[in-house]
Amino acid sequence: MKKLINDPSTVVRDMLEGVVALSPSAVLLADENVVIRSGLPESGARKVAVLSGGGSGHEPAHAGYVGGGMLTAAVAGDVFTSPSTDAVLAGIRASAGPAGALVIVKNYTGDRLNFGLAAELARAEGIPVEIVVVADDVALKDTVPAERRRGIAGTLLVHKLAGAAAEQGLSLEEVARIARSAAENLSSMGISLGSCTLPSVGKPGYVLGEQEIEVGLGIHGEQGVRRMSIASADELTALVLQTIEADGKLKRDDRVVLLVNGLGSTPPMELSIVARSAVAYLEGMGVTVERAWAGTFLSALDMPGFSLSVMHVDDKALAFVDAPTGAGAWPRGG
Amino acid sequence: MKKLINDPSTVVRDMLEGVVALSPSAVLLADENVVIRSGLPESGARKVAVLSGGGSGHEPAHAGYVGGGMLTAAVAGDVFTSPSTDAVLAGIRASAGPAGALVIVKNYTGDRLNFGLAAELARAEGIPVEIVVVADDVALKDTVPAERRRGIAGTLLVHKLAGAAAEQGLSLEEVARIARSAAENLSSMGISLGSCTLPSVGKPGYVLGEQEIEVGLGIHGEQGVRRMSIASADELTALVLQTIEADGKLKRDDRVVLLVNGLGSTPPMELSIVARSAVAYLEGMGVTVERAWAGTFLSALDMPGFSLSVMHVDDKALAFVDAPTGAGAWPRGG
Amino acid sequence: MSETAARTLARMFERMSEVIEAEKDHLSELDGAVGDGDHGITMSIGFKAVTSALAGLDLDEASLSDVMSTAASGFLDAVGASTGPLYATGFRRAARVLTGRDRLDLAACRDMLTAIAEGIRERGKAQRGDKTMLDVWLPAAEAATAAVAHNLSKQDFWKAVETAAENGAAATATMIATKGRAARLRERSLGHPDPGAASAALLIKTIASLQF
Amino acid sequence: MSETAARTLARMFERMSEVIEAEKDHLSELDGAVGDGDHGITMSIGFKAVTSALAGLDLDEASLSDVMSTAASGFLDAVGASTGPLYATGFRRAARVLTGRDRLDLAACRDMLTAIAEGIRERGKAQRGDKTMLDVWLPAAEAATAAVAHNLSKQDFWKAVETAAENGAAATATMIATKGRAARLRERSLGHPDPGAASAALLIKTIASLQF
Ligand SMILES: Nc1ncnc2c1ncn2[C@@H]1O[C@H](COP(=O)(O)OP(=O)(O)O)[C@@H](O)[C@H]1O
Ligand SMILES: Nc1ncnc2c1ncn2[C@@H]1O[C@H](COP(=O)(O)OP(=O)(O)O)[C@@H](O)[C@H]1O
Ligand SMILES: [Mg+2]
Ligand SMILES: [Mg+2]
Ligand SMILES: [Mg+2]
Ligand SMILES: [Mg+2]
Repeated sequence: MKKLINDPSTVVRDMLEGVVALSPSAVLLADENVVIRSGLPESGARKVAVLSGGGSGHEPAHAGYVGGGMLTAAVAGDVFTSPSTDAVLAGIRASAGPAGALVIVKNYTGDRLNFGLAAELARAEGIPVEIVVVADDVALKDTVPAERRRGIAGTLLVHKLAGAAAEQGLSLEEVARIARSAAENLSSMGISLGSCTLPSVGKPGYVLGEQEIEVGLGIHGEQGVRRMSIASADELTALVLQTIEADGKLKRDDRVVLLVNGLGSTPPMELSIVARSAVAYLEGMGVTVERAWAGTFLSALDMPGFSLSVMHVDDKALAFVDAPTGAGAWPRGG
Repeated sequence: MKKLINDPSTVVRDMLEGVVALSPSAVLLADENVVIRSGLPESGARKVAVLSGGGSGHEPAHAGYVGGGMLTAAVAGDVFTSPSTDAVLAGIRASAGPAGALVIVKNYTGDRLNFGLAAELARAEGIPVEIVVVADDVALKDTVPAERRRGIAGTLLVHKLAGAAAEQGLSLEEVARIARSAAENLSSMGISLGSCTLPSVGKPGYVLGEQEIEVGLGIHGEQGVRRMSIASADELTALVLQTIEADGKLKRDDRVVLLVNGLGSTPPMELSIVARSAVAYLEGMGVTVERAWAGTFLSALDMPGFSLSVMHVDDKALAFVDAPTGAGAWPRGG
Repeated sequence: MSETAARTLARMFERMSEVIEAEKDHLSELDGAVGDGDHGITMSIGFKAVTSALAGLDLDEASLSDVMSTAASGFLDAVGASTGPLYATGFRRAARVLTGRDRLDLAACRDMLTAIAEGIRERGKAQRGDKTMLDVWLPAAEAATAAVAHNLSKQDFWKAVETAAENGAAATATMIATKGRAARLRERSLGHPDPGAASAALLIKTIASLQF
Repeated sequence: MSETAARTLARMFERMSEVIEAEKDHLSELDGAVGDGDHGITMSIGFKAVTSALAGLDLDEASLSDVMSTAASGFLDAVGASTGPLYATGFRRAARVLTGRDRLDLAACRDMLTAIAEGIRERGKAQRGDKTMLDVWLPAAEAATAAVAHNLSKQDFWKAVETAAENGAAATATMIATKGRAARLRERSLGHPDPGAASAALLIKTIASLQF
């Protein structure tokens, strides 16, 4: 294993220290792996806090999205491991006031349980908390029921909408409604060209053949729906978008935003080529692509490959998408 | 070779089409691989145009830096091949008016010759053109004379300063002076954990051992100064910064900006860890890190590894660094 | 009397931690077949955290409920595996049901087992047959309820509870996982016992051996 | 007379293109040893571009200078290797020096060779001994100048030019590269001839064989 790290056991803390060293908009709690937006007003004057988090290894998620107009706090677990309830609770306490907190959770058991319990404990302390679970991965649509779909890269569109809504001073109820509606309007799916290597393990989780790719895998390297031979960017993009279409989530005259996400070691050249294919496919089927971004937004350590996320939008949602944010990892333009 | 592409022979055009499909701030010329800032005023009303470019494979450089306050145009050659004089000339013609153009060239023979001839032809057509050559790579400092150093990732800091100066409406002479001073205040050096694969070749240029890394290599995979065993992020960072120090370019009380650059397939987690090491090293030696960014800014296809760039700044230079830009790939915050 | 009961309960957690330590690798192995292979580690971390939290408690002054809620908070320090919030919630519910009580009689034990099972069910939203630790805690709690209703002796009470737990753990091998990580494997989980159920049976066996 | 000279010059470029085509792989091989292995390809693309640009020219109307400047523009269509702007600049200078002339006599040939060499020197900022194509063009131009000064016959003129070019190309094998990609290798380039010098010698040999 060749990785730019100091010690497998300190990667998460080292990484978070790096993130906040570079970001004027975020600070790191001394005793928990929790990154908080800097310069928050005192508790009583705070808007609704928007929190997210989960296992590490998905950088720039989630700490990179902390900043005005997006996340108020991000809670980081060990690599691919949910943060403890304590850490989540510390995050809620440090970022939320009487206006309450919205907690955005990707649909994994550990995350749901730890964020869920923390929310309950926070409520017992008098902090209003709402939870939104994101389950945007359509890959396993024929394999598992909808409520057991995984949460993947589209999650950060939910962060953006919720963060923008909170920044406007809306109530917790309203912010939660907007986040839930974003999560419902969201579909994602990934394709990997190889596995990823956990720092503490030192070798890849699985090995794909010279020409083999895995379709529909999860962001921790979980099994996808099938393996196949590498195909052109146009073909792979069509495969993903057709799956979303078949799930009933994409049709002529839809208005969408598109996220082309690199899984960790995909070069920008390839992401731009995929983006071109995806935009062309969508426009070809009569869908209006209102905004589109390509980059590494939610990774799976050093996995090569990409995911596409498509979210339906109306003018109101677009305004939240376009609202300014100080989060370092949110892309420009679109 | 597993790459997300359609055809090795169309990667550059496909990539550029993707870039402009996603960027409201840039358009692609129909008959040349030249990306131009959109919405330019008619020729007579234009500020000084700032152009750059070179071989492709360095994405998001250079097309990603086209936008208000940074590049007016980017000229893309084939992968790792200088663009033709014709293409550069087309870029100058399309972007510059009587106020003239500043052309920023990385120090490679092909680039110097093609951009240089294009500049001469443009001048013959009445367009004032100045050229700035960036040679920021200190890796070969003991091997080649200073004027033969290569241009690498620090180049985009020169883009930023020149672009910001041009946006202020400064004269060509002034913009060129600012860019030259930025180039002189700039030092960079890279370390790779592996080689890169040209789409048209299909296999890596060289193969490093399981634990082997190459110190000081170029962004086309050119030889570095030596191979060594992988070491910790702290150690590798120190190695790079010590080389810059030994070159006389870094000392107590200096004020610098820092660019932590991924070479193409380096995951964000690792870049943040390197950034933490670099900031700590610089601050430890009494250098003030005024701004710092980590990301994939100028890549070498799918090479794993990083480079550090350090540029000395004063308040005026910092103001140019902080000036707003519409370029999609310029990072937020810092 | 209160002193003794609180000490007894604290000793129960110490013994649990020892048993988990001894079976750590085996539990991780079971999790390797259907999950991510860390169940032994997460349980070990969790129960170590519990015992060290309890070490900070003045057991001469503490109530049964105090011990239980300290154990619950301790478990929350565990790395963020599924088991952390599940057991923490179970222990919290147990602390609630033990409030005001100072004797670990069979009725209290029944209520404690039931509270743990209910807490886990509530937190994890699993049902019986979902191939989780619930397939051990639920039947164990039901056996305890039936044993008290039939006025069984202490020995028979614990025998019934332990047997229910062991049967429940064994039965998970014939179930298809629908909760937790193993759920992604579905049919592939058939034939393998659930690691969380296995550790739950170990915990209950430990309680039974103390014959409160 | 102008017609014939322009046609002759256009034929020279055609022959050059043919020769480069035949030696393409060999040139790329030479470049593989010291550079990036594409010199055969870039020269081939360049001269194909020249001949196709010339095909669009009305040779009955065109001047010598027209042919040269069309060749120069054609070369600029070549992929962006070092050779593109070097030869384009050389041909532009030649076009300038041929302006107003309609005969390819030895003086014109001397001026043409000198202009090409000067253009390459000016553009590339290389010096003699830097292990580049200049180590062929410069001695060839000097030989032409001396030959005219000594009033040599047409045959001896071209013999002298060709020999100077061949010696220059051979000598690059003993030089250490300081310009272009090979410069990064420094000592490692010793013993290998320079590809750009080799192709330059081929081009000059082709001109010589036409015996203008
Ligand atoms: N929703 C749930 N309800 C009850 N128990 C569950 C649930 N999800 C998972 N479990 C239990 O958790 C066990 C796995 O625990 P562990 O390996 O420690 O955590 P993780 O799955 O996060 O790695 C499973 O074997 C199962 O018994
Ligand atoms: N500065 C220069 N001046 C003159 N000739 C040069 C210069 N740099 C390179 N060359 C010539 O160019 C040749 C390489 O050309 P080519 O392989 O086509 O381009 P590239 O080096 O861009 O791949 C070298 O062998 C050398 O003769
Ligand atoms: Mg597990
Ligand atoms: Mg786990
Ligand atoms: Mg070459
Ligand atoms: Mg080349």
